[in-house]
Amino acid sequence: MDILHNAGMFFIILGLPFFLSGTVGLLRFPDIFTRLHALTKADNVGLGLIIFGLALQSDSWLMVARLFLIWLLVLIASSASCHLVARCAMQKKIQPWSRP
Amino acid sequence: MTNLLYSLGGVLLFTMGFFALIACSHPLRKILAVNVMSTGVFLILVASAYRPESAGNIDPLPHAMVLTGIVVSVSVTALALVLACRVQETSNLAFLKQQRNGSEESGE
Amino acid sequence: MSRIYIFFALILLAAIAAGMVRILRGPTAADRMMVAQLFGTCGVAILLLLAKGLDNMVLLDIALVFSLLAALATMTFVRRTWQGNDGEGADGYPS
Amino acid sequence: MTLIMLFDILLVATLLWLAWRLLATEDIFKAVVLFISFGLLMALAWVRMRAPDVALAEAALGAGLTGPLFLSALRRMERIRKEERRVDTDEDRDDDVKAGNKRKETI
Repeated sequence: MDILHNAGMFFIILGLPFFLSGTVGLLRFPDIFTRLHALTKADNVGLGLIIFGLALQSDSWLMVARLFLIWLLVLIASSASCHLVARCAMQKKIQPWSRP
Repeated sequence: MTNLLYSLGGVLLFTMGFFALIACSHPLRKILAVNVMSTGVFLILVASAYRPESAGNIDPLPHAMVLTGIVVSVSVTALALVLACRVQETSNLAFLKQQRNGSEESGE
Repeated sequence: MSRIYIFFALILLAAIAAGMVRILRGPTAADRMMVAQLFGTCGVAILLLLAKGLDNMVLLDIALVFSLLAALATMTFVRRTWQGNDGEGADGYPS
Repeated sequence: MTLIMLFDILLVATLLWLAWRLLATEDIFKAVVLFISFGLLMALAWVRMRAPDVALAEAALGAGLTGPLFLSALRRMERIRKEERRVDTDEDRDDDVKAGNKRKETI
């Protein structure tokens, strides 16, 4: 039990830098596609790590199922909206950033 | 203490919304301002019912009122948005008619 | 021991507060809308950590609703506001 | 105790800053996006006030329904304004006004 608790805490702490780097990427990256990339991928990996850590610490299987259901829903929703925004940006002929 | 903090936040939200309702002219901004005002009132109501974890259960009556208020404010917002669109459409036509009449008169 | 979860939630709230600068600065409309998506993901994480920290498992259901509805706002934006506005304004500004 | 207090203070400060920006910016679309973010943060505030039922309603209705409503209304108003501009620049203004009258009657 104690080992599981510590492992869960390790995964939660591992997940936090992904969220912070997602925010930093949103603020620092130069154009819409790179920002979308930073936001969607980094945040979902961070959320997955936090959910994995919390699932290791939870005491019932029902809780684990609910946690992973939340992660699945977030993955589907954010990938769908990311794809929509990126495709629409391509249709609007927004030029991707390239190194000057 | 938490109580007081959120009540103060609610009062400030209400004040800001009220000021913007008077000061701004765009109809959508007015609807946003009314929404912010209603959120401030809800915050004051719920904060008045708050008790810390150790003090036992919370009075559920303000929560029920706020729940009803949120639903009502959403429907009122929808009605106000439709009315704002209609007002702009109608005033747009009136503006065009007036402009046409004005240009004809000046043309003559 | 539950204080550390609230500390993590505080860090995530600070990340949200920092991300809001992009709403004010973002050049296109989609940049502003992406911040709402960031709010969705970070809000889910904050709710999960608070559910553990405050020991209130009802918050998991709110996290479920959060994850669904932040995406709904983004999709409505893309389909109704950004797309097909007669080709005027390639940057997506509702000018 | 102090940590959760810090959380509350940061949450209320962010809410107030968000409300100020959304009522003071020039661009109305920016205000709508700020309003969606405001609704999502408001749900967190309800959670902190120990009202999860209100938080559920706020997340579903306040952020999920009101935001798309505002976006749709914004687009409709933009379209009306664009028509006005097009009519404004057109030479044969009478036809468009007639079309506008006909549309008004059908509505």
